[in-house]
Amino acid sequence: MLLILDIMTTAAILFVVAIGLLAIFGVLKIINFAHGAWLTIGAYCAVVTAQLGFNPWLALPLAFLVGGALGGLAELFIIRPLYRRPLDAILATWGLGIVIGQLITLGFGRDVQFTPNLLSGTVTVLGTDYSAYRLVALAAALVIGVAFAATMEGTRLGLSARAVIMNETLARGLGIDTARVRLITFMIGAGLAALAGVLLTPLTSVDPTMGVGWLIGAFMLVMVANGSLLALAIACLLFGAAQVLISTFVSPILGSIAIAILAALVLRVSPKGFARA
Amino acid sequence: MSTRLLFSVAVALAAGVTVAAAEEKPILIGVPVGLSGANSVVAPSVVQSSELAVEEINKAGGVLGRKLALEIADDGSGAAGAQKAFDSLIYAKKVDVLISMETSAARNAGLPAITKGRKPYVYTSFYEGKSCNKNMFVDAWVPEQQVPPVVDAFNKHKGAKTYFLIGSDYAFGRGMLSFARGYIEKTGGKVVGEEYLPMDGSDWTSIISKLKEAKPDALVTSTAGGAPNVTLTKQLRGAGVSLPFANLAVDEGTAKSMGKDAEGVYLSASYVTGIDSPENKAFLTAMKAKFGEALRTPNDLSVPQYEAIYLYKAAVEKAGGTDTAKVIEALPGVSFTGPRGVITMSKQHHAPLTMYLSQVQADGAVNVVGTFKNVDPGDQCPKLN
Amino acid sequence: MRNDAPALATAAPGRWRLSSAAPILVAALAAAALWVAPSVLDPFATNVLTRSMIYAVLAVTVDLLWGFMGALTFGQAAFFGIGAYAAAMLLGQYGGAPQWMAAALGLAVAVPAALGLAVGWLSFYHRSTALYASVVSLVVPIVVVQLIYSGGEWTGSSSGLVGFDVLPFEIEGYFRLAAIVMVAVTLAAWVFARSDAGRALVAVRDNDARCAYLGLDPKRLQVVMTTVLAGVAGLAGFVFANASGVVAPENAGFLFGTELVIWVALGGRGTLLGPVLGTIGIDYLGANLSGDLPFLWQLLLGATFVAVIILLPGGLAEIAKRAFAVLPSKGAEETAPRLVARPPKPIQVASEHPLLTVSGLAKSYGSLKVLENIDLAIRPGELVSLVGPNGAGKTTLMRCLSDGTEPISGAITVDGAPIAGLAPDRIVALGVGRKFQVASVFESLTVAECLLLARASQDGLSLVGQAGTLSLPQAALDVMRMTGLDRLLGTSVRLLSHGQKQALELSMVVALEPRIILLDEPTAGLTKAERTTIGTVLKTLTSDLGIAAVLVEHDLDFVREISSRIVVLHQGRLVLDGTVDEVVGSELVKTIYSGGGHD
Amino acid sequence: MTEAARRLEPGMGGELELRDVVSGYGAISVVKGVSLHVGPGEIVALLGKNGMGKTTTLKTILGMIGLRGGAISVDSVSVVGLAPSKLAALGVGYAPQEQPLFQDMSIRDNLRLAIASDRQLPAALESVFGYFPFLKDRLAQHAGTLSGGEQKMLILARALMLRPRLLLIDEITEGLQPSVIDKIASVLLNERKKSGVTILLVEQNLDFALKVADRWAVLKLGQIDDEGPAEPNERERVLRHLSV
Repeated sequence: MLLILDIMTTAAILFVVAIGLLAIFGVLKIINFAHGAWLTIGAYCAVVTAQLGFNPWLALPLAFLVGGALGGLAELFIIRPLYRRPLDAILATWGLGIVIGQLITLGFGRDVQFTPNLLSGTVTVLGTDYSAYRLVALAAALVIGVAFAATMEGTRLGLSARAVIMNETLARGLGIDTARVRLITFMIGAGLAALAGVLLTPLTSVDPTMGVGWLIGAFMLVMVANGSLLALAIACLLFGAAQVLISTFVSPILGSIAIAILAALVLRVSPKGFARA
Repeated sequence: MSTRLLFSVAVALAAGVTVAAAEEKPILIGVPVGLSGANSVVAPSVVQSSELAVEEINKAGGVLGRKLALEIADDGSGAAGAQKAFDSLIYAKKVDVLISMETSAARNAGLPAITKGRKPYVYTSFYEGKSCNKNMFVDAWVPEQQVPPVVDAFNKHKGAKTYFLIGSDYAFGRGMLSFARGYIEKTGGKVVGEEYLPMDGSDWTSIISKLKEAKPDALVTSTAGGAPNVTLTKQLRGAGVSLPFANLAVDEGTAKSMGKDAEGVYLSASYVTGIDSPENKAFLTAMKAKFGEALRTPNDLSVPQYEAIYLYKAAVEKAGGTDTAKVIEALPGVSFTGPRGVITMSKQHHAPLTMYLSQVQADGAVNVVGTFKNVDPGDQCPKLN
Repeated sequence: MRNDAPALATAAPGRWRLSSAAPILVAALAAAALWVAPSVLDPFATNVLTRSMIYAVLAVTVDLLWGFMGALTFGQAAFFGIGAYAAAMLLGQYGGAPQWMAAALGLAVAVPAALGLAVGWLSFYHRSTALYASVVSLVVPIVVVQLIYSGGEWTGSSSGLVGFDVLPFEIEGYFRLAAIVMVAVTLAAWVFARSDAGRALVAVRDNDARCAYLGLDPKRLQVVMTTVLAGVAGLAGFVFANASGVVAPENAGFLFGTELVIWVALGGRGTLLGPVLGTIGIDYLGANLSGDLPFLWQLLLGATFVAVIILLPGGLAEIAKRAFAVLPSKGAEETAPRLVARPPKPIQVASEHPLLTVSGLAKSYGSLKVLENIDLAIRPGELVSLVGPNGAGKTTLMRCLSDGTEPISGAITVDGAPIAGLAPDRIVALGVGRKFQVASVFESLTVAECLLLARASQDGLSLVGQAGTLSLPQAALDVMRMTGLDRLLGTSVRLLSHGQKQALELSMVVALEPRIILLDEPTAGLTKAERTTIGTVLKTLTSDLGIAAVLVEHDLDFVREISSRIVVLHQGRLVLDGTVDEVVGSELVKTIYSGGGHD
Repeated sequence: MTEAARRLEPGMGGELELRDVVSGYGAISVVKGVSLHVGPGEIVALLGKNGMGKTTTLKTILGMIGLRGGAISVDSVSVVGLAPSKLAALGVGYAPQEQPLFQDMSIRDNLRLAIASDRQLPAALESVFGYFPFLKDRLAQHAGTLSGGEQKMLILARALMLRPRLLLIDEITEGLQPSVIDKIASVLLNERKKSGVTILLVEQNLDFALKVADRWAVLKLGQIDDEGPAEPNERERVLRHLSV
């Protein structure tokens, strides 16, 4: 039971962390290597919320807004000139991540920051004591996933975004303002990354480089998902399970690099990853 | 931007020149330290205690009539940065001695430079032990000094028979826990699990689940400082783990910043702020007076740094100058009574120390619960005497 | 052209020798300067520059892989680290006696090269993407660093290894060693990049499909480069381990890998000297500044990097290029080889034995059937035109004929050999040349270089030099003469007109000496005169040399004029196959073209 | 269907004017000086063989390919430099030829994409159901599941959703059965009668073009090679430009 809970919650956390990257990659075909920096920005929103004495849960909307706004600036000035140079976009966003990390360091210092717990303690699930917050993370993943899917399927923005994903030329020909769709998608993706940063605070330390460790895993998952939300969910479950199982039964060290290795192998066999259907 | 860059270059070059003009050249102490990277959290406190030591010594007339001066260089907390920092200090700044708290990787990266550059080096960070170089002395603890107080206390007061060990997969983490395993087994206990996560890993889920399934009497951890310490403690608390829990790698300041999550954690150190001695009180007062609001809490890394500067002063005075060979010869024989008590680096370039077992309280205070006098560092460098 | 040739031949050698000597001259000067440098420099600068020069070797390898070959890599750090660790572990174990030092050197090159081979094989395969190679290059350092951490006493874990025996040099000696290695590697890279084989790297980056359709195996080239450059990185690691006396996990890490990329990008990718100078400059500046301004330095570097990527993709070398035009750029004809005709292959006799057969071919994309039940046989000397309205499946048929990995049903044989499962380069080897609809050439190369590559599958490429002569089949020479390309040998393809590019591609395909030539709309967008030329060439090729040609064409005047046979496709089926007269007079064709003809 | 909604406002005839238009891709100019006038409510067929610049001309009008020379105006207003999204807002509808549908989207979503706001959706859907009733029951179905002919009708329906004043249609009849072609012809003629829409029709199907259009023009090597009124006796003359 413990194992199943571990797998489910690990997958959920991976999903929460990766979805912002997926949103951007799916529509813009750009890999945002500053994703880790946006996770960090989100976490520092939690720090600021705490410093201002607000309810810690308020950090969630704050991070989404701040992350989105900064994402908008990044899209306008850094991403937009690079749509035709996707490999360069990886590099430019990596550089942007360095800059953001240093700015946070200059602003807040290098120290690990204190954030209040969103929720502490354990609950009993089918006879197993389990971290309450990890279950919250599971719920958060479901809520974010459903909300994202609903946005994509139900709203005009989602419709336009799907049109851009499937066939940008046609979308443009039909009068969709694709530049605007890209901008808004990037803002949403960045906002989701910042949101994930807040959700991570009860689990990790908050410091200027906290995001980098999550970047590669998220990147690999998104590559395997190839822009599809459903495929991302599957990838998170499968790779999350692999990570937990290998960590439990073989070695946590091997488990921690399992996602990267498995993703590389999956992509070798099937370049579209899990997004076959 | 380019003008700013040029400006920075000019500043850097100028800094190298300014020292030249003093009437009697000061004795230069090089402090390579992790201003950026993993150690950057603790580095400012190390710099502060160095500044205090130099100020005090200079006020009291310096060393053999000469003033002391510091040269701080960022080692990036890693090997590549340390190489640059050591080169810069030894060859560009021409320091007389290096005294620093650093990561093991940075220390190792610096060793070839101090050998080639023929400088004395006092390493002031606790570490996993057994690093030997004829130019290097250590005034901080090694596993042989730090682990026994914890295990003995758990044995005696908590009746702990089974232990679970968790660490980061790096030299310090592995070194501490492998010594701990040996000591636990030697004293009749049993290790029921020993797990490691990569240094930059942040997901302890599986390890914590294994811990819960193993149901040990006590938990001993030794992670990398900073982030891994915090993530592990947060996740342990999140999972409701409330065993006797000793953290071999946490300093007082980090424990405090973790807030409620750190409550009840045991730590074993050669320095805690709560040491009740006139030297410590004087030290803390002087630090507060000098740095006021900007004061970083003194800790088990910054205090050895402070004392090391005094030890170097004593060695120079004994040697009658800063000549490297003579200073190295003098260093094992000198001692200094500082906040941690009497410090002498007399045992194979290492120092017997008084160790304090303490526990984090609900309000973040760290209370001493046990004192262990003159703990011997054991055989660290049998070839050096 | 025969008149121009002597002029070319006499004019070229003088300038040419000078320009090919340039790298050696620069290298000799650099080596001499660096040999003297340690006696002038203070020990700090000497030490820092020693490491910078070792890093510069890595920058050269990154530049070859990324700047020239187009594969963005973060993995060179891993190979460097492995080389350094291999040397350090061996020297730590056995000491620094000469035989062990030699063994350490061998190991430091061989182990990374072996891993490089594996990584290359994983990264580059038929239809692999550039992004996938980058993904793998990210995974490699992560895995390697993890192995180092887990290596316990073997690798020293996080603390790295220190105290192993090293070469008995003083710091000046290491400086000179690093300098020699750097100059040698840079020189080798420079010579290689300018050599004919080096141009193949650029060709792979520009257009790897065209490489495959020239019978070259671009993936193998990429794997070989990955392997060799992993070995070079390992060599740099060996020097590093000796010069610094310590190796640490971060030397192998992903972050170091990104740093290398940053240096190369700032210096100017694809220029070799740019990355070398960029690396030395930035690393040296960093050593001076980062100690005092750790965060500000990172901030400046990061911001500069972002700005350079966006605004100045060519890096600082581009500024230098624009301002002084100092970096060697090839002027027209400066390095163009002399054209010579090669003896013709024996003429294929027009026979009844078909060269190309298609039987029962069908292909569909999902539920959409693009081709159905196609039967076709083509004999030597035939010039068959494939016509039909849009969407009839003509281009798809061409693709099926030239790429055996296309999923199809039915069978295709070339000279009796089934092509199922064969990648394009293997089919080229069977004697099939393909010209694409949109001229598929190498934009970054010159006309002569494109043609050299077209001959490479048969004549090979020089690894060090540039061929002085370009020996082409007479037919290819004819195409070039008729289109005026023979006077543009040294011209960059980028500067050619649309029609010239089409002619160049045709020349390249003809230069392959194929037995069957597939042409997809060779006259699209050409002027009347150009089309007449192409028509003449095609007629000559088929009637005089016995080559079979299959032509997709919309210009029906042109088709009428040159074809020996016309095949009409409509909605994926072959509806008519006959002589020009039969097809032109057919009512069915008129119906098809006026919009009818449905079942 | 609401007749009132379809009535044109005065002066919005959808008149299209191309003067010496040059455009192309990369180094190549495909359209090399095309001048063409389509009057308000007129239907003009642009004919020609493959690669002669027909589709490029349409894409240039839509702003999807940059104009290199000349002028383009709709109702005497220059549309040069306008993003495609602005053109749609001006009432220019487009039925593309290559990859014309979002195959993995529902029919409803395909139709939705043609209009800017979902508020107009019910009315716009009603109006196209009038022409293509089969769409009504299959709104939730993926476009990719439709037959070739149905897909073409969906493309046209989508272009009509906008209630355009100018409609650009690219080879709508390609690969269709005669019955479907007839259906499309009648829809176009009907729509013109009702709303006075102006249509530029790129075609290879001569019979269809002559049936629907008022005038024809043949494009050859990026230039207008020949033009004339769309009358049955012109058939042989045009066919010479198009066939073997």
